[in-house]
Amino acid sequence: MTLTQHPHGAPTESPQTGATMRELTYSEAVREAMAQAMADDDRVFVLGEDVGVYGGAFGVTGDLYQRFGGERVRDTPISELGIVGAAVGAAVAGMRPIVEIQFSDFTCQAMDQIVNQAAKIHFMLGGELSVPMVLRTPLGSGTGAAAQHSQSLEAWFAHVPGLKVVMPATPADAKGLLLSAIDDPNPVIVLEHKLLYRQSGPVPEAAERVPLGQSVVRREGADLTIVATGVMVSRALEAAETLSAKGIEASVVDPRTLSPFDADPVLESVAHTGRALLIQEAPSHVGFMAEVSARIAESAALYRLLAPIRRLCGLDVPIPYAPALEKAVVPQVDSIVREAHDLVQGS
Amino acid sequence: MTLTQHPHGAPTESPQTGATMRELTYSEAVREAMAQAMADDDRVFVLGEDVGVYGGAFGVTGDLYQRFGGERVRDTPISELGIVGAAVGAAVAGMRPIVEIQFSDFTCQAMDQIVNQAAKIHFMLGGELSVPMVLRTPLGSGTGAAAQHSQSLEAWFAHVPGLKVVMPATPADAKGLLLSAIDDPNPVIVLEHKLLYRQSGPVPEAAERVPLGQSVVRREGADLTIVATGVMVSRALEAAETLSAKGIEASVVDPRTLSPFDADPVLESVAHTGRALLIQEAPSHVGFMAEVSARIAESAALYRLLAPIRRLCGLDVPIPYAPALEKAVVPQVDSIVREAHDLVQGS
Amino acid sequence: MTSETPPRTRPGDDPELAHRTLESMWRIRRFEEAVDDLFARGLMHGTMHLSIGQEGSATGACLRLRQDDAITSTHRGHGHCIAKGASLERMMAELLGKETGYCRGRGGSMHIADTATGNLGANGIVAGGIPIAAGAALAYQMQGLDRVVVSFFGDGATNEGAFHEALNLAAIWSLPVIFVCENNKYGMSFSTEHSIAIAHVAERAAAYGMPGETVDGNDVEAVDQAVSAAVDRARRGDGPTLVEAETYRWKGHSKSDKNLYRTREEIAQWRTRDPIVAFEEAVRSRGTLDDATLQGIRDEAVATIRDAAQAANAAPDARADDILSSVFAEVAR
Amino acid sequence: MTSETPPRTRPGDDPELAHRTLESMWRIRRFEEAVDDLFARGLMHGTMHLSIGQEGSATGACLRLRQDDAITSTHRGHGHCIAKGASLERMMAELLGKETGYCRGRGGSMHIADTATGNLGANGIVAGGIPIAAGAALAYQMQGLDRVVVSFFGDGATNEGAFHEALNLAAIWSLPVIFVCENNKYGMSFSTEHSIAIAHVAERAAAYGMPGETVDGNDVEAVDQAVSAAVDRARRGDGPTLVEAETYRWKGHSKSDKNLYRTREEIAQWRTRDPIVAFEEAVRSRGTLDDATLQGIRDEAVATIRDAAQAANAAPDARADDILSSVFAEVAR
Ligand SMILES: Cc1ncc(C[n+]2csc(CCOP(=O)(O)OP(=O)(O)O)c2C)c(N)n1
Ligand SMILES: Cc1ncc(C[n+]2csc(CCOP(=O)(O)OP(=O)(O)O)c2C)c(N)n1
Ligand SMILES: [Mg+2]
Ligand SMILES: [Mg+2]
Repeated sequence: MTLTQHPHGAPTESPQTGATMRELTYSEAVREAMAQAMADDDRVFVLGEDVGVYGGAFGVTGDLYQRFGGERVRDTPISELGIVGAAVGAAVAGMRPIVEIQFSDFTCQAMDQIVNQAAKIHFMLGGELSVPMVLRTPLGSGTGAAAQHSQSLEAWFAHVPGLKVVMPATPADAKGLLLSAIDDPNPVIVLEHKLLYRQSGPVPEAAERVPLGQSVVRREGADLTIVATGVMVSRALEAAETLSAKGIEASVVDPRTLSPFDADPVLESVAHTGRALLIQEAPSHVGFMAEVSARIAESAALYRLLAPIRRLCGLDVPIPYAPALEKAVVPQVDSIVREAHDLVQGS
Repeated sequence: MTLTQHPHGAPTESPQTGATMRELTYSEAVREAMAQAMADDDRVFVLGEDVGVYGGAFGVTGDLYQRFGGERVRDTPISELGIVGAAVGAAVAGMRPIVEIQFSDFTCQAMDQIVNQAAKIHFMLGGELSVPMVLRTPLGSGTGAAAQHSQSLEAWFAHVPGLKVVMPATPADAKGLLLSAIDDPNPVIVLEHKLLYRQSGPVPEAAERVPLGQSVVRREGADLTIVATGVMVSRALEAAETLSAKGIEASVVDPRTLSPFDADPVLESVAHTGRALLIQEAPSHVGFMAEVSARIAESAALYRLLAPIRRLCGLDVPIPYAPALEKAVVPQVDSIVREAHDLVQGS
Repeated sequence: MTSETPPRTRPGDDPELAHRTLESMWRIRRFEEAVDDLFARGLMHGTMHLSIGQEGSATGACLRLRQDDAITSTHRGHGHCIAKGASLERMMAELLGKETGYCRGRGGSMHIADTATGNLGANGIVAGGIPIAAGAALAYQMQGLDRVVVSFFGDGATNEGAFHEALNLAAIWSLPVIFVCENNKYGMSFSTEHSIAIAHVAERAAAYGMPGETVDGNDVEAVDQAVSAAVDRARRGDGPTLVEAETYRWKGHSKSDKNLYRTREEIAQWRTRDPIVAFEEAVRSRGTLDDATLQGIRDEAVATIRDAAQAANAAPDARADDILSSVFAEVAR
Repeated sequence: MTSETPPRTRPGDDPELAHRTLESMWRIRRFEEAVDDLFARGLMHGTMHLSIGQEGSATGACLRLRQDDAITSTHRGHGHCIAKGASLERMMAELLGKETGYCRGRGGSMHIADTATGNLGANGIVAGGIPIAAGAALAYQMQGLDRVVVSFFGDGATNEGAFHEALNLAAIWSLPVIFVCENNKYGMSFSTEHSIAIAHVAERAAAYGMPGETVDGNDVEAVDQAVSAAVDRARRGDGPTLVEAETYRWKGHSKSDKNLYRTREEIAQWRTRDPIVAFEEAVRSRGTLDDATLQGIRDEAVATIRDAAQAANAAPDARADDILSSVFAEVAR
């Protein structure tokens, strides 16, 4: 089967370099990436609200304050626009800031500095300056924090030329993609899903980079191609096992980087399976999966489709508070199984 | 042909009600809508930077200040977040504010109040309050104002549940859609293209509403379906005439409202022509036309496609300053003609 | 600055006012304790921000507001909500995700609004309610009403651009709004000693040409005097005021707080400045209310909260069936 | 506030300084006139924001900065750019959309930066450069350098949240940054009499616990004294300062301005307070420079601008072929 030869086919869970792996949680992996980058490079520092002694709203910065001090793990006032602006200024002046925004919903406060400044400075100034900064922020629902603390805004960032956007789905990618983001001379938005922070998985001890702009095939199956991002990747893989028991084999592709987006693994898989199920937590309308669908529909894979492309996304509603409602508005393992089943049986 | 029977088929340029029409420019039409709404309803008022004696950055509010006074045509400090927040507060307290933001790029400053407050209040508060406000703002390139004054961010707003989003392409729609937006008990984002402000067309004298959520077929042709928004509608129609001379007949569909989006006219037209060319000024990646493509690809129209769906969008770059560069990065009439020609000949 | 109006009867000197003041403070205290307990027992989900220790500022600021005056509140909003007169049962029902809750289970703790009592809503966004308060005040001014708006926010919120832009708008349009900053010394873990380079948040009023005053937020009478004077000014059309009420939250910022950024001693010291105990002592020593009455108020608070919690618990869970139709208000016209 | 350092030689007392000061002001004046003319003749596209009348604040603030000190500028940034020493030819080339322009024709008037002279960029976003200036100052502080940053912005910009958040950050971290507000009385059409409820923008410094000073922006020596004192403080590690330079723009806000919001008289009155004429008179009366030298400086400015415009005109137009590869900086590592 062609997919196994595909460069993207190599599962990232196993180390390219044979380096030692340990089980770490997703947030430990993020913290380790920041620690190794700070140890390697004096220009790297972290700033954000309560990233210091508090250890971060989700505990991600943890003990970095004790290890690197308050200068390099810098608590800030509640001033998202000012914080991101300060990071932009520090970046153009030679530093490598990593900004943490407590909830991705609050990037709304900082949009001017992210979109009108950071994303455009290199281009707009004819290359005179560049903005090597990283903005890390948790997204998604599932914590009962309601509409202002649960959004998934990845589609916005991916739509902005000049920003690179990653959405790590595993602890290993959380570390490897963040290290690449810190190396990158451009602004990179790293979107971490809250529900992943406590998930664990094998993570290389060494500071191994996972290159930006490479999708990965997490599972191979001949009956349909599932494309999923963030927390939906693990839900899709879980659903794939259930489907397998029913005799349906799904490929699962994780884009990992939303911009620049590596569409080839998706197109090759869909050309092979003839069926595409696109899954995101964000509301369906004008979300990232619309782009994935459009890439398929403008490619030769279109001719291999055995059924219309399906999207299984969040409902077009704000995230509600009550647990049952909150679950009901975003894809869950069982709804993925149902949708995949319909797609395969229905065609 | 089925399309002529389609309710959306009726061209809005001719008055539904036989009311008197006059030639007005797009900005005169917008102003007339605001004037008629303010005359009808004391709750309606306008606020924004330089909307008063200056008449608005693009002259759209014009003489409203002289006609309605500084209370109801209210100049504000340069405080986009505060202005939109004040509009949200005024709306929940019984007024019908119309906010003008000088350039849609500056909605970045106000995103929190637009997205985390206005869009979510009605839902989040269980219907306890609602936010009947209108936010008018010009978008697009073509004026040599460079990257921070030329963006087209409609995809962001359309992705946000709780916002209604319109993009009027003609003077008549500029008036009719704005009147509907002012009537609406929900926040409505009205995106006006700068290059349209000086275009004229027939506009009903009466305060005729154009309903939100209805796409319109602006031209009918059997060979391909062009879907275009904003300034691209007139470019598409111009291109269609050139194509017609070459024996290629294009249908042109204008969504008008991006959210809620009325996809049926698009799907029916594509089912009929078998070819879809989707045109927007905004960068291609994760833009609104990706959604249009996805709607086609998940519908039965997919089976009628004679060729892959094509998107002709802005390049994924910030808008440059130099005239030649600025033109080169967004679709122009000739590139539309070329693309349509390839699409039809190539299949 | 000092208020232009003669000091009015102190709440502690008037039996009826004293009764209402204590009732409000005890209900807030007991409500928050009940919520704390429900979370500890895993019966409530999401997060919570308790205002135990801050009952004086919420109660003092709302004490003499008219029902048709409005407030905007914060993530730490239970106290404001109760002080303005909201239904404890509907509040509790909301926190429990019930259909009978203020938001029908859609909003939870950070999004309770109550039009009946003029509460324009709590807010999950720090400083998010401040421009909204200015806008509501603008509406009342344009409508020719003499209603005022009280906007609550914390010390941390004063570092947001929204605070700056909203206060400036209120000042240049002399809007009938009172900005009440509950300075509890911390924005989450970040102390005001580090987050601002001035001694008092109230000094920021000068940047907008509006009066600013700092009062002891744990002295409910001081809060009442300052806010009431500001309300009079606002109603007269003399514009906004910034009132800073210095107080302290006894509990962590939210359930995830380990209190690493402050000392046990500091917390213990502030607990000795309990706004409720202080006011009870004042009314007792002044002979305004006797022990029996005080005990009665305490008992009533316990019973009311218990009943509210029971009734809320018995209510049906929030319904998901109409969730898609809940996003937009229906088009009338 | 007054500066802690003894007043330094006035630029008008020292021939070399006086020469540089006048050269800078005349070059700004002539450059802006040339741009105005190119627009009028339809040879330039986009929009423009001229700083004619404001040469004193740009020149006075940059006069004694080191080349490795940085500035952030605004939409009205030609003067800042020239005062900091940028190439007039590359500036003009940029405005004409040439490949040899500072931004290779990608940015135009509102986006010129020049790393060689420490100009971190003009900005099309009002107040957009202020947090960036704070961040650059943070970088220098962390790098242990004694470089300072001067951030230019207008009166209208002080009503943006970005101003508030950036000044607060600079204050709490005592960053080496000088905030220079060029108060030209209007934000586009909106007068400071309406946009702020205080007499002087400099009063806003108090909200951050930083020194604030208002000076006559058309007195280049006064601007120099105030900014130089602030620079010394910043270099010493004593933190930021807000300097307000009161000035006036003779021309409309941009090419679309009909000047409906101000009177001919007001404009005429301010034209009598020409910062260049005033400084020329000072140096002449003090005998620092003679008429011949003054005339020489004027002639040189005319010639330099003419030559810059001619050279720029002759340069090739900006290239579109590599536009897609211009979005991202190349990944080194
Ligand atoms: C815009 C924004 N930034 C950050 C947060 C996260 N957050 C919630 S409460 C809080 C602290 C607020 O401090 P303060 O304003 O003093 O209110 P307090 O919690 O002390 O009552 C923070 C940082 C938020 N909800 N909104
Ligand atoms: C965030 C933002 N809002 C509005 C504008 C439009 N605009 C450009 S310049 C200007 C006036 C700025 O006034 P001021 O800060 O006093 O500077 P000046 O033009 O007087 O030099 C406005 C409103 C903008 N560019 N950016
Ligand atoms: Mg606080
Ligand atoms: Mg100005």
